[in-house]
Amino acid sequence: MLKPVSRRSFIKASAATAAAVSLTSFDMHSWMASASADEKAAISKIPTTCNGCSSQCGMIAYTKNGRLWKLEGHPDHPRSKGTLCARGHGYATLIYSKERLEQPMKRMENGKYEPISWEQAFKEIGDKLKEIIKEHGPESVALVQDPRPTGNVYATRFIKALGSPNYYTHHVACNNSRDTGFNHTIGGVPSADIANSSYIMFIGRSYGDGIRPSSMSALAQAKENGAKVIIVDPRKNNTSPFADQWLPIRPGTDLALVLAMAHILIEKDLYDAGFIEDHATGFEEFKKEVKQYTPEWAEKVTGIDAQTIKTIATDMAQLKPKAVIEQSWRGAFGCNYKNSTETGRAVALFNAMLGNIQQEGGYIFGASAGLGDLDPDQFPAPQEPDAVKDGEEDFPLAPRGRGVANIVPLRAKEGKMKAAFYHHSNAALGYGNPEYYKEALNEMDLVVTIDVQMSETALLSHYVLPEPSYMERDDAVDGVGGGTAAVVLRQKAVDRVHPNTKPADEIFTELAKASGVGEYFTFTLEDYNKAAVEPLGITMDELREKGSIPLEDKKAEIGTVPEFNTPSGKVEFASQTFEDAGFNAVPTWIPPLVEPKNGSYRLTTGKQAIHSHTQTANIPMLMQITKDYDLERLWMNRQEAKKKGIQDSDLVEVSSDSASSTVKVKLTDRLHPETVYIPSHYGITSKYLTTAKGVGFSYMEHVPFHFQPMSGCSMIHEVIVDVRKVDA
Amino acid sequence: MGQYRMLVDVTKCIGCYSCRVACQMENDLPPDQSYISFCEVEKGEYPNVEWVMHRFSCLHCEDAVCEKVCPQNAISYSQTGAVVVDQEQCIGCEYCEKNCPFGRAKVELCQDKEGNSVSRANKCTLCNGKVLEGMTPACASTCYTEAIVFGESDEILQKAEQRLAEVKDRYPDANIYNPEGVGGTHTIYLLAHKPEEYDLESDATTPASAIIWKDYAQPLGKLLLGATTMAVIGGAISNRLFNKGEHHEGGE
Amino acid sequence: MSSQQNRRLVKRFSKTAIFVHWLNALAFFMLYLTGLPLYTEYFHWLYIILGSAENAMILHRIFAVVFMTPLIIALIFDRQSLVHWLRQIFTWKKHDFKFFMPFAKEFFGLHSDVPKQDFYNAGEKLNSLLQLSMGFILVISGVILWFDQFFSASAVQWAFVFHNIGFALAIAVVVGHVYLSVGHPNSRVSMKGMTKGDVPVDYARDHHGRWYDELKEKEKQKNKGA
Amino acid sequence: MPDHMKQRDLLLFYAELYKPPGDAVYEVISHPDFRTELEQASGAALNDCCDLPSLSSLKEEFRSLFSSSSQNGISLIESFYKPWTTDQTAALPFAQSKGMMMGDPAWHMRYLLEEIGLNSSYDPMFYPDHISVILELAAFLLEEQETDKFTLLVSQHLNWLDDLVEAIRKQKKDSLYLKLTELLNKFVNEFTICNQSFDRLKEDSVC
Repeated sequence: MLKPVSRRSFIKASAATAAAVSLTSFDMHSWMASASADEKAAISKIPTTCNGCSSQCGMIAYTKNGRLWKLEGHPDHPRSKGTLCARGHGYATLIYSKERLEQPMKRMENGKYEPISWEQAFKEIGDKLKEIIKEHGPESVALVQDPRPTGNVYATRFIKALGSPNYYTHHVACNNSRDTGFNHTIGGVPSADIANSSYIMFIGRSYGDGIRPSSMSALAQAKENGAKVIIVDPRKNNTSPFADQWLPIRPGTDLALVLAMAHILIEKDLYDAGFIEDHATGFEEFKKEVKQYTPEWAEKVTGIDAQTIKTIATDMAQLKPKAVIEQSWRGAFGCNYKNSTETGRAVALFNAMLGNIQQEGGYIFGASAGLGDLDPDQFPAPQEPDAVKDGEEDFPLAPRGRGVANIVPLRAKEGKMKAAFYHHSNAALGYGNPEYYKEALNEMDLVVTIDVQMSETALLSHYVLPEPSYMERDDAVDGVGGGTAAVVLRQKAVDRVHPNTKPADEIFTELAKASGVGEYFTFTLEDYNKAAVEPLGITMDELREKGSIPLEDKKAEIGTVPEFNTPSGKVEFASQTFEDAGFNAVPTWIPPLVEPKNGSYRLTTGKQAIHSHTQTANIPMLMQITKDYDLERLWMNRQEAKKKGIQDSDLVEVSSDSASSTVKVKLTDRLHPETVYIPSHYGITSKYLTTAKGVGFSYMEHVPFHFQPMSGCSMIHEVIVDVRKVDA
Repeated sequence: MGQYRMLVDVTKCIGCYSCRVACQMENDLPPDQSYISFCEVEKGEYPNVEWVMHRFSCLHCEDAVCEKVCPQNAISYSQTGAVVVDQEQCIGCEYCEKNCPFGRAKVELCQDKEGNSVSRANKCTLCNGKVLEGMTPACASTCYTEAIVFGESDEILQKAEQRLAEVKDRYPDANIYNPEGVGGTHTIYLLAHKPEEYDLESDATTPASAIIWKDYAQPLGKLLLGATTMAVIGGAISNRLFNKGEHHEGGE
Repeated sequence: MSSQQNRRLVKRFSKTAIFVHWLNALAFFMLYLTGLPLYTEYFHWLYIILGSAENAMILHRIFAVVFMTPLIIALIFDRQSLVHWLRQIFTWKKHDFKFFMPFAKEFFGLHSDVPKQDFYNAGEKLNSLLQLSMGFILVISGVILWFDQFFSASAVQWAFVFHNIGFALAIAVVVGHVYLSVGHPNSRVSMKGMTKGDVPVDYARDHHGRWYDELKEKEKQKNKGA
Repeated sequence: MPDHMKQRDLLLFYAELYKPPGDAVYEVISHPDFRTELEQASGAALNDCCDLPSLSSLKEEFRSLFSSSSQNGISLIESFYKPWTTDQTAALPFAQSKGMMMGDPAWHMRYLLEEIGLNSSYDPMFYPDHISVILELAAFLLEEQETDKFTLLVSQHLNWLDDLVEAIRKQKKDSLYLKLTELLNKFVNEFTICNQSFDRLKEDSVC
């Protein structure tokens, strides 16, 4: 009988009557016509922030009748300055994508995922976590994320509350090497004042590929002012229209170039001796070391002729302090080579020799926003765990806060790491060898992924917890440091499309409760936000209205050299810390880990302007650009290809010790003959992401699971591959 | 309202595709349709190679062939200088697509008001509506390198000349692409190389065929049609008058 | 001639020839109707009759195919008539050229003397020739326009011109042709030839004198033989 | 029982059918008179296809067909099957794309529910244009004897069942869900208005 289910379980009809709605309104077409004609009344303007990449530019979302209508760059945000890149426009379409996580899921015995309720998810995860901690201690639990404002607050607090020190970030596959180098020499990572500089050298960094609108317009401005721009890159990247000169360096030898340039400054007495005198230590040791790194030596190593090196170094010295080697991100020395940390040190020190620190057109340590925090009396914070973060003993130089995230799978394989949380992180495809990750994560007792889509990491997890997209949630207040610091807010622009998703603040609060540490999570996101803006003299209402507020009283002081955040308080040309860790006190030439032999190539990778990591790959309008212009192709030097009988757009097999991939090839004269280049956003394997799946391959498949000795980075360019034509 | 122009300075383009996406946003285009296309030009051999990205959209000719050949009068000149398609008049006959000397007018599947898929001419509008409201076209306003700039006609021409002088050192073949043969265009290009490198004809003109067709053949044809019809009518009338009652057994 | 003879009929066109003619005519008019609004905006109202511009364009293509079939049908089923027709229309003699001046007078209802004509009179010959050549131009340019992806841009652009010219000339000729066969009192009889296939002997004698002579000659031969 | 109440029960049965199966719905399906009642209420015949599965295999079938946790999960949400919006002013590139969430249908449904005063009980599957919500609203309209509104709702918000049937057929030809959805589609088609305009409805409601 049909009777027993004659009840409405979704909608409750008490006091409801259909007579309240006219027949005309029931007609979708006429209702639509009137609802969309009513333009002005229904449009709201909501300032928020993008999540298309880590820059998180400010933007203004216009919504009409509760749905997204259009987007603009936020004029007051220091990174967007009124414009958005392709990702900024395109990534927002994620809101309405069907291929998102809609509900909590659990992996069953048969490997399939079954939807479960939040209650069940929290309870089971909490119980399991308590059991693991009881048995193996809190050090067997880790949390990894690509940090975003809410995660910065909640995830760090959560793992600390559990008693575990094991908090890690994605920087292991981003800029940990550079930061390791910079931190121990000049005590942090400043930003180059590009707009005012007269001579700019980019090493591996490409403003035209890894886009931040404000950086690109600063470079355009510098060019307008007549600045000279040099790009050092095995690939003539997309910044090249704004460059005067391209130095096609042999990949992995940037360190030799910078050392030789330092050699020239010393030999010709061109460095800023006054600055060194006042603000540096260990310069004599450095001088001694650098003596051997002649331009002629560097020519042999880098392939760049000695005269060019001499000219550039001399020119830069002449224009100092308005000359700068840009600090880069992942680029050539973020995480790419065995010598990346040393390159980072050398770059920082070369800039110090130009005396450009805190000078216009040089390196500027920005002001920070100085956000407030929760009142510890009202909301007690968890104690710092006693144990040392796993990996810190192995890599004592690596940035402490960020850690070495690839320790987690290593320890999992050793049986020491039992549980891991991955929040807004596709570590299994982005941080290290995916095969290794797969084996390692399968060893663990509990893997939980919190994300918006079924990433490769989610597919290795026991539990997958869905977040609403960044357009559908409020995040924690964030500070943006820089010339003028700013306070910014990501806020909900549209209602949650998938009703059964929860934002990270709620997820971590509930997880904490379920794991028995709920006492540290008695506050709400709104409580935190109020506390964060409190010392700034700004109210949340104001911030909500403006979205991004520059803090005029928090400007970088230009012209005064600060005390450096190093043990000596000075620029350390020789570092005791390095020596203590078992390395050379002064930067020394270290050759790359592997070298291509005749006919084999170094596999290099880098960004494209339309994608960010693997997260934007499934956005149809962004992926369509890739498809229209075959952007997933492998770049190969034209002459090299000729030798192998490979023609443009031929299908080639790329094989390394770790993997073999098939992809179309793009022949170009813009690439060093010793390398092949693959854009870094492709090779999605998750069947849940149908737009992205099967387009191109992931360079990570070829990268062995290994650690850069100083910073623990993934050394993603230390891969040699063979390339061979395959018949279609 | 003054006449406007857009300058695309290809020497400043980094190929970030922001203009394409911003344009799709502005014009409600689905992911696989774009008013803007791109081509890369590499000149020289490693390591002495120049790379230029060429971003290409409708040129908005002063004498637009598409406007000339459209049988529906669906294409018209806006007071801003843009050549715009009225998609409600358009029937998707592809006359514009097949006669555009730049291959820019395209007929694609679009959605009409009822949501049905229909073939319609679909091309850059130079953001006509936005410009009429005093705003800048979407592509120009999102371009952070100022490779795309928009403004009063004369200012833009001046700007182009100035930029040309600046880039001549680096690109000796640089030129302003603003073909006379179509009366000049409202999107002009500062090209780094000869137009042929970007698949453009340096002397692009209104095709002679279109002139013969629209200025001679068709008016004459209409005349002929009129003349024969008149002759027939005249014949019928004169037969009535002169041939009345004459039973024509024997004939001539 | 006796009055008996007058009422006698003589066969002029085969069944196939008639079918082919009308099929061609139908296709021509449908192509005309569906193409006209693209030719001149005064006929945009035709879209309403045809349902939509899209329908017009689809129908135009369908009838384009129909337009091309008559030749094939004739070739297969009635090669004799086809060859006869072709041979006739390409044969031009003095009497053919002398046809036009008097014809023009007659066209407007005046009396005049037209020289004896063949099976096809010079007017019909000219009509056929024009139709045949315009047909060729229309078909070739039409194919180029339809399958433009296989042709160069300029070929396609010139195809527009030729399609346009072909259209104008063809229709001008057709208007006259139709009038003469349907509207003009003196030649209305010829219509029978294209419907029933037979024409009165008188008509043959008056309008196609040379053919009539031929027929008589044949008859004589036959009679002699018998 | 009057016809419209039978139809109401039919719609409510279907509303339950498109939620993860439980005892109640299984009890209905497994009842010996189920088929007769169903056919009677819907005024159409059920295609033969398959045996009654056990409750656990029905659950598994539902999961593999409709759950978002399954790789090719079939959407039960109307917006997915229609262009996102017909609002000509929407300045979004995907405005006319299909396969997106929270499209015009969802927007309209949300409006209707709010205006009528039908509160949504919080439910993980509560998408305003989820098939079950549409069916429940349709049942409510029958209860209220709002025939015109019922006809409009059914003809405009359930006119995507052809696509749903196709999607199920593609994945599992011998599914009970296919058979039952086909029947629902037949029932819905009875109410489909040719021209989707409301003015037409006033002239002749069904064609």
